[in-house]
Amino acid sequence: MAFVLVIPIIGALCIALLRRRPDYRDAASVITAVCLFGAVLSLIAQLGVKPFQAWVLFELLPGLRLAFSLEPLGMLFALLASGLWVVTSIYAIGYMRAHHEEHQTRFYVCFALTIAAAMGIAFADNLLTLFIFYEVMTLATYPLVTHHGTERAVMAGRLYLGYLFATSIGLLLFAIIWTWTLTSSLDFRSGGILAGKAENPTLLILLALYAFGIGKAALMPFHRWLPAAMVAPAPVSALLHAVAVVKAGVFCVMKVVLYVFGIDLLHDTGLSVWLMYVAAATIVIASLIALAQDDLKARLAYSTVSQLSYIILGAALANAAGVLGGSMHILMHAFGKITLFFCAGAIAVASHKTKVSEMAHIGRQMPITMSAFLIGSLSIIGLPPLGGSWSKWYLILGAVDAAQMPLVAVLLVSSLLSIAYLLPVVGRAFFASGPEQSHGHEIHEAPLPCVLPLCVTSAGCLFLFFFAGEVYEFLAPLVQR
Amino acid sequence: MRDQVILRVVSKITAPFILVFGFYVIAHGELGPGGGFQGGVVLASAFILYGLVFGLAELDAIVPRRVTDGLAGAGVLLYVVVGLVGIVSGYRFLDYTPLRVTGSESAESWGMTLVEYGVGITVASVMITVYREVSQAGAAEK
Amino acid sequence: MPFFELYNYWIFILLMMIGLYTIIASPNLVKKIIGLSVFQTAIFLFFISLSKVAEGTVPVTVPPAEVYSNPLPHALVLTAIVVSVSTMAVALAILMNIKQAYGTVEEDEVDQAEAH
Amino acid sequence: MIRNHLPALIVIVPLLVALVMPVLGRGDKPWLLATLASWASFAMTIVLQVQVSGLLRNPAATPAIISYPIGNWQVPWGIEFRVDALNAFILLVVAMISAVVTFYARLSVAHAIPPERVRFFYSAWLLFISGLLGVTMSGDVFNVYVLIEISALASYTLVAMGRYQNRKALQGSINYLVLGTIGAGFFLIGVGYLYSVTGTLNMADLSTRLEPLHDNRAVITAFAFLLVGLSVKMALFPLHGWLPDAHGYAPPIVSALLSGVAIKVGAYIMFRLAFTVLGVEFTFAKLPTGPVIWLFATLAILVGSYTAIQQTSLKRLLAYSSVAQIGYIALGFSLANENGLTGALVHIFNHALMKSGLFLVAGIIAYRLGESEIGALAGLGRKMPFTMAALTAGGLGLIGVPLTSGFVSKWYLVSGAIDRGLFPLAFVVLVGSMLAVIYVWKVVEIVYFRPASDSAAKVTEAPWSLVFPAWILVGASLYFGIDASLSSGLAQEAARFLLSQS
Repeated sequence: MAFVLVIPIIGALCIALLRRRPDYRDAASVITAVCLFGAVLSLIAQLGVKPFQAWVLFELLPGLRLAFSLEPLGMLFALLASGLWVVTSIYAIGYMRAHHEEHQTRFYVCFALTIAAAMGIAFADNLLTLFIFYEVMTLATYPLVTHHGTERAVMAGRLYLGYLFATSIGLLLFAIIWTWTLTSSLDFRSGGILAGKAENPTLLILLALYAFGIGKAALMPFHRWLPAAMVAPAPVSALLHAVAVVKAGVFCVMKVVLYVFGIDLLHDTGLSVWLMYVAAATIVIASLIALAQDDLKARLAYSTVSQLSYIILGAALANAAGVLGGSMHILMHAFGKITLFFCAGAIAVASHKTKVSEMAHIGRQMPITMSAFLIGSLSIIGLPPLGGSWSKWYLILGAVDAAQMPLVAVLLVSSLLSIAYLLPVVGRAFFASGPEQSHGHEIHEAPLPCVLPLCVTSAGCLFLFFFAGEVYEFLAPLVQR
Repeated sequence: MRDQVILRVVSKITAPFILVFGFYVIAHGELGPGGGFQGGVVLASAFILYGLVFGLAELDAIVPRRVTDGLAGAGVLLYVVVGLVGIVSGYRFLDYTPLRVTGSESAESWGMTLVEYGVGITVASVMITVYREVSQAGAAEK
Repeated sequence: MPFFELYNYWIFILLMMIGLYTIIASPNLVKKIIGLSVFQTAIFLFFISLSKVAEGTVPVTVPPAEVYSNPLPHALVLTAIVVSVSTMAVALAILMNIKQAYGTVEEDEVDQAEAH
Repeated sequence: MIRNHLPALIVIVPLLVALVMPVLGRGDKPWLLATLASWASFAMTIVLQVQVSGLLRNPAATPAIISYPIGNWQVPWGIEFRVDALNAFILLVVAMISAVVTFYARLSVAHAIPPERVRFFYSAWLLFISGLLGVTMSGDVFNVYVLIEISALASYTLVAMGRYQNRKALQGSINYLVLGTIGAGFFLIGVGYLYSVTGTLNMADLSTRLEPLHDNRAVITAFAFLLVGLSVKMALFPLHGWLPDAHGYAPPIVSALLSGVAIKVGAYIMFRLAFTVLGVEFTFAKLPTGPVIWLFATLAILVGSYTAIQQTSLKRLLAYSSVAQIGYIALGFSLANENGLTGALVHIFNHALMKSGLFLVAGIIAYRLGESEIGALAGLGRKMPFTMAALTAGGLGLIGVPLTSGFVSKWYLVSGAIDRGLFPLAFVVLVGSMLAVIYVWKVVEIVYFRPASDSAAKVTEAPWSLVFPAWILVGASLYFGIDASLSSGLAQEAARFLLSQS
């Protein structure tokens, strides 16, 4: 268990020490990623064998421990973050070198620290640990967002910190301390700790504080930081702002719903109905905004905002199908969205184009990249035979179970909307007749370290369609009564 | 004011009496109205009067800066040492018991007298210093 | 008439207000310090007037008198006077430095000099 | 022998050394002696803390009370030093911060003050420290006044010594003097009223004699005067006007002690009077002290933080931040329940570490750059990595990021507010943290993300004798954020003691 936390930190140290030798440094980054993935995989064996004893690092105050434990959802998140880190670090090497970025050491160090924070969040045994690593993650990603050091990057950094700190300190911490005073416990327990400890208005306020306080889940109106963070280099957007950071957010919401409130409590009291509709509104509105974005990364960012709310919706439904669908969507969306971001980065590397309107004709010049983009898009939209179709299927099932027909409609409409904002990119790239090459230099595929990862992840999308059953089995203990 | 004969003569005559009165007030402190604070101020007034009439240079000649600076510390030091004697000889801080005069009913302890002298010395030298600093700055103005 | 019986409080508050008014209203720092001194003296008067016992005499008599004023507040005031004198000394020393640094002890002129 | 005389010796040692200072010559001797004296005091406070605290000897034991009658005059006629769970804790804070800051002082003072004045500086410095230590232990309200004024007088001169760097220090000092004296005067009037109804000045004696007198108008008047007087001394909004100039222009080490410790001692006297002398019943049930302080504490937190955001000088920014932090302490005080009081007391401890550490960092910057404008810090993140890391770590503590000690205090304060059902106040604490994010990040952003100016290009890391003490404080503030059992345990013990007093 300790390995999982220590490996990325050691990796960060090695990267810092090797700053004078870029080749070794980049190798260290990849090796750390592989080791971490191995360590996380080895933990699967311990899952479910016996009731896992929480590993207590230290006690902050009596009853307030920094402790870690294993459970399926956290395992899924850890696997996802560490697995995709391997791919991303290879991609990052290609991207950063091709772009001749400065401060590469700082970049890799912060990257490793962010992953360490993600591991902390994934295995957190209580709300305090979760909160601490949540804040560490905010701090560790800040230098990545402001990486370019330009005025725009600094402004985006302020927005990023402002939103995330304001929500986490003002609302989330408030909710945590309130929970503490109500229950004298912050541990994650199956079935929740709040049941019987508080009455309806209090619970309702608490749920709102948690849902909005976890700003990383980008529930509207606290979503502005995510599009702003797109000034960061593409690998950051890919791994962090499509996978680690935002998924940490929805993962936290999921954890709170499952282990602090307990789905029975939410289901029986109908507390979370309003949350379903906020999530549904976010899904639709963010999709509409995405339609209007010309910058490819901004369009993807709003798509992320919309897709995250699917997961929150799943949590808010508070029934088996909803929770499982939401949890699966963490995985499915991660593979789809990281592919899209990889593609956006590859396009930027190869052609220095970032706007959708400029991308006419590019499909012929970069066929592999754009094919991967198509696969990723279809997975996000939710068409078989790609992973995304399963999670959407379960979400719709959940909505039907909860007898919320309007939500079923929302899910279907948003799929149509995502077709409308994703597929035109592909269509334009392949079929629109682009301008003749004016600069005289031909656009080719991006370098191999960039192309390889996006092939892997798009293959992953396909693969997940066929192995969704295993994922379902893996997550099933979450909702066992 | 150096040319004012009356002032010069009167101040020279009165200065010793002021000093004696100052010491009287200090020494009488433990039994009657008086004590280190008042006595110290009276002592200082003799010097300040001298300084007013004869000028700063003359005052510096009879009590140099170093002396007042040192005495200001020394007075409080005396106070603290008396206090520490209490501790060293096994009583409380500032306990006068070890310094009690034996064989005399009316006399209070040496401790109290010493403390009063300490306070008096400090107050006197601080008052002289204050006067000196202020008048020096005034002289610099002109 | 209780209103005048407690005249010592009235006088002390009046003096205190005069002191405070001077501190607030006067732009001259020396006058402010004088105001401060008046303010402190008012408090000493308050303490002294507390200790007066009707028909009481000086507490130091041998043998002790039947009715005598409380000597403790006098001792307290004495200490407080020493504190106030020290405050005055420090204040004047700072004022001398201000005069040296700015060439004035008028607060508005000091502010003006700082604004440039 | 020494064990029984600790309360007296803790004050006497620095006092004695202060007196011999003027005799010493130039050079490092005054500093060396001052450091020895302050560390001796610190060592003795640790021993005293162990003697008093039940927590350190045996978790089940109740805290002891040590009374030391000066001159062996019988209490309540004589004057006593009285050490219990509350002031042993405050004493520890005062002595600890003074010891570390004095250790740091050598180069900083040599840089800020002309050599012929250095010994006088240390003399006033030690008087200041011994005054603060004395106030903390005094069990007699009049003595509190005298000792507050001794330390305040020393601090006026210390602030004025900032004139060698910036003549504005003189203005700051005279304003501080006028307001400080008025505050002390109000305190003295309050003492006078209490004396007029009870005829005693001893705190323990006062509390028993005041019990039947809670409806007496003189007592209520006394409380009003005491509260206002102490609010000036602890710079509670809106009586904080003197603080930014005094703390902003004083020599850096003086600011460190003023901001870290001196205002906390004022706060301590407030705790002492409200809980042990007048009693919770009188202060919070009979009089509307709670709501009044809630209002001012809220305003202090919001206005202080907001004004800090607008500052362009690092030291003034830190000074305004202190105004806000005093608001937190007052807030915890006014909650008057166990969590709230623990939060306030542990914040006294934690904030002392953080703020003194930050002022020491400001001193390092002044030592290297000769100024403390925030703009001048551009790009120093690479030139002075250790100093700037300390700045960042201390700043994170002010925000209250988890794993820094600021988080622990805010945790208790918010729980205290929620325990009382005062959700808006809990929210205010958190809003204060968000504002702190802005003013801290404003500095951090410039330090790390703005290219260095030409003048800063040659700057190198400061000598270790400056960086190391700053890191002791900042490091301690981080340590007590990770393992808060000691700091919050002692604070909790003190809070329970306070609540058991009525």
